[in-house]
Amino acid sequence: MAKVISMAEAVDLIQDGMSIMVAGFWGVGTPEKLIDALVAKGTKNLTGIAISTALGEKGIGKLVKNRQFKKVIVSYIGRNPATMQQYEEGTLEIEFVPQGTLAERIRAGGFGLGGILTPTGVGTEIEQGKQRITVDGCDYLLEKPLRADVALLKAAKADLSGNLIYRRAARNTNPIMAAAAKVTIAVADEIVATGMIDPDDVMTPGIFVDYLVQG
Amino acid sequence: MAKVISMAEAVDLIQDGMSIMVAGFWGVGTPEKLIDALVAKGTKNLTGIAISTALGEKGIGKLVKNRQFKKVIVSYIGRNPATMQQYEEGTLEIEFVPQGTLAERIRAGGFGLGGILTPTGVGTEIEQGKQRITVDGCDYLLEKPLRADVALLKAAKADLSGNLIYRRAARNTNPIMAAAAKVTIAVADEIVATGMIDPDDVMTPGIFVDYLVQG
Amino acid sequence: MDYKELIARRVAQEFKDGDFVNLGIGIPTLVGNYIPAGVRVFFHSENGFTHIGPMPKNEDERDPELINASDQHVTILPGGAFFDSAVSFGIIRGGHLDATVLGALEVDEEGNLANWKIPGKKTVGIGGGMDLVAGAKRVIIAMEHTSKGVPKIVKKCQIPLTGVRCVDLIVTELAVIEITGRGLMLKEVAPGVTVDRVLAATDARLEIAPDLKTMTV
Amino acid sequence: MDYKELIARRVAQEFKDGDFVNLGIGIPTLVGNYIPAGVRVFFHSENGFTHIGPMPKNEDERDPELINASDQHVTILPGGAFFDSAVSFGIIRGGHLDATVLGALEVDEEGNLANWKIPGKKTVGIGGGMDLVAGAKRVIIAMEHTSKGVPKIVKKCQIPLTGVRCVDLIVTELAVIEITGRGLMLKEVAPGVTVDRVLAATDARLEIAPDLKTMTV
Repeated sequence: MAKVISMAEAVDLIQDGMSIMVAGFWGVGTPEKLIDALVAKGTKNLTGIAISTALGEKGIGKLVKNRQFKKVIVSYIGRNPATMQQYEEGTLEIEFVPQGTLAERIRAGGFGLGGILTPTGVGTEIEQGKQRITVDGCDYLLEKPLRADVALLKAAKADLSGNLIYRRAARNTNPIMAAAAKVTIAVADEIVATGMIDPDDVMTPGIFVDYLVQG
Repeated sequence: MAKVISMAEAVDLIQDGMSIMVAGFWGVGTPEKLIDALVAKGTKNLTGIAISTALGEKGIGKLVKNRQFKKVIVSYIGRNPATMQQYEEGTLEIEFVPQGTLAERIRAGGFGLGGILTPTGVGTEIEQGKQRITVDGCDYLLEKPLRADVALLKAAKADLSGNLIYRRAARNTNPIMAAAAKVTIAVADEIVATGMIDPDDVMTPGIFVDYLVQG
Repeated sequence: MDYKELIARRVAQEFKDGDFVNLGIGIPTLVGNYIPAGVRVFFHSENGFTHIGPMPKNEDERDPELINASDQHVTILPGGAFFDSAVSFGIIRGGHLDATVLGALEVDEEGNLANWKIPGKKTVGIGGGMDLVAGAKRVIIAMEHTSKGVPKIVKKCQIPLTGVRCVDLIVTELAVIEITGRGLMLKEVAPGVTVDRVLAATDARLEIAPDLKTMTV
Repeated sequence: MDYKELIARRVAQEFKDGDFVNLGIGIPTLVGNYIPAGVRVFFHSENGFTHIGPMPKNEDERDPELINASDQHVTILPGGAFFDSAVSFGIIRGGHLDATVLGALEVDEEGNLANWKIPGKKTVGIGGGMDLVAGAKRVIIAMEHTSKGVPKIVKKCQIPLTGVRCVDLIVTELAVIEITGRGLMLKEVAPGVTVDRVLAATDARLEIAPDLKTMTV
């Protein structure tokens, strides 16, 4: 059951010190207008969970550039120099997670798993501080679930029950983040009446979505 | 890349002693005609992985009734009395798995995870023989991945690249089993040319599908 | 009103507008018939969708690929969505259901639940029950208070458990009992039922709520 | 032919008809340009699809929501499918890719690979590399044989690893080297390159294949 709210109301749901998941890959699949509104509001000390810190002028990168994060949990920062700069200044903490592990940790958070065992990173620096578990002769790292206070999604289409449809490569982390936050906000290009999306076509069931914003 | 084959060729891919995953929930989402052909051929000593043993006259239940399994890994057998009868005779081994754990174990098998940690079954008989792992103060069972030699799927529509679309409640275990077998065979109501399914509408990507059967 | 309807009507009052709920078989299934007017409750089906709708009126309206988890032909209401088994149980395990309503063989003072193995009989399986009690925000037990006079609410479950410390509320034809951190609390008695009768039918310590009420359905 | 094209052309011979392949950035990306006629290879994009197609010819044909994992506007070929990040890496980790082609900073005799942290520099991250080397059926390294004369094929990697015992084949402008259970085996030398030159540019034990060939591209 989703409630339609304004961009301003959506931004007010995100408070200083909260953790936010931001969907998207190089900004594709990121609710760009909601990020802009969050930049304008200047909410601080956020923890961000995303594939990467994107670009300085796109996606979650704008929040990094505006120094709104105290920590980011990402797989890559290579195209947003502000990330490295703030890290070297000591004002930003970075947790690097292999991209596939990041996806599984988010999914585990949303789906009530206590963790997953992955072969990714066994024998590398990524193993530090993690439990290695052997199952049937193979070694795996125990990777813990990730959850957030708020998830920020971008859909092509939503119905008033919160069902979402994505387009092309904009799907990426949207469906897994939808389930992994206390509050899930989706910005949709188009919001239609309940019943206007065939239940077979839904990519994120409305049960995961709390708020819709037209944008 | 999927290859279109006949029902007879499909059945020949399943040999005595193999493990098979059979999609479906009470037969809905099960490739019924492929099951019929497998019953007719009488392939023996199979290990079956499915939600339940369904009904005696429907879905995987027909294979149980025809005594083609030496073992089944399922969450429920309550509506197919042949299952219990063969168990009591000592001719059929049953491994009971909670339904959500079964789904995750199949998914883990297909997606290269060494296992998942679930709260389901902690402190119950299901815990026997399993490792209990505490993560951040909560207890979970380590559940291992499941894989099979062959997965038998039922799609409403397939394209010649193996992309699949399911209808209504027939989706169930089809998408997760698609990835978890050495050989994946999908029986489709309709097979269309490559390019006739929009890539946004695909429910099981063709990369997971080896063979298509018109049925 | 028969006792099953009483139980179902009382359970149906437990939901808030917009709740997502999974109903088990037996008495729990009846709960769907008595949702109060003005409260929208959406039902989840383990086999892969939300917004279970009514059964089709006749054979012609049946969709062969649209059944619920009990193999009954149903419909889907506008706003529903289909998904695969891993997502369906991700919804369950991940705490996305506001409540599940299940039957029980035994419930004990710690909120332990036994409902999958009947003593002396071979089990027919687990289905989705263990996942539901591990994951739903609230676990509500809807059952007869006793099994032919033998109490089902006990000090300690004697038969194999479905879940540990998982039950939040028990609704029977005699009483509404809450499981608190300290044990069982009798919150309501059915119309015409005395506290003594509830106590006599219960083989566990029951604290009586200071604001004990009579069930209204 | 420049050395990058040589490497890319040689790697492109490694695929069978119908293979699904993920290409890393740099020289690996070029491999897609040289797939032999008659061999259909489908490319996987970490950000969530298979069947990466050519870049659009002009701005008008760009779909703002269709980029590859390197943020380049691309197209999707008929037969492709979009999926979410968990499925995308399920494909990678689950062994559904026939091969991945990646660059390297160091590869050693055990097939260990280092390519995510440059010594003395802060890392910019891992991306999907660790998953690719853990999951793809074959890991093919496409790189210059040395870094300005300093061997990249070494006895034991000295910089942080991306994966342990994961590399199957190394293709450079000088040689094709297979990682076997017993170490590195020189299978081919580039046209005009002597075995001695390969050995001089390599800081690891190289067994010479009995059927040593000259690379043909």
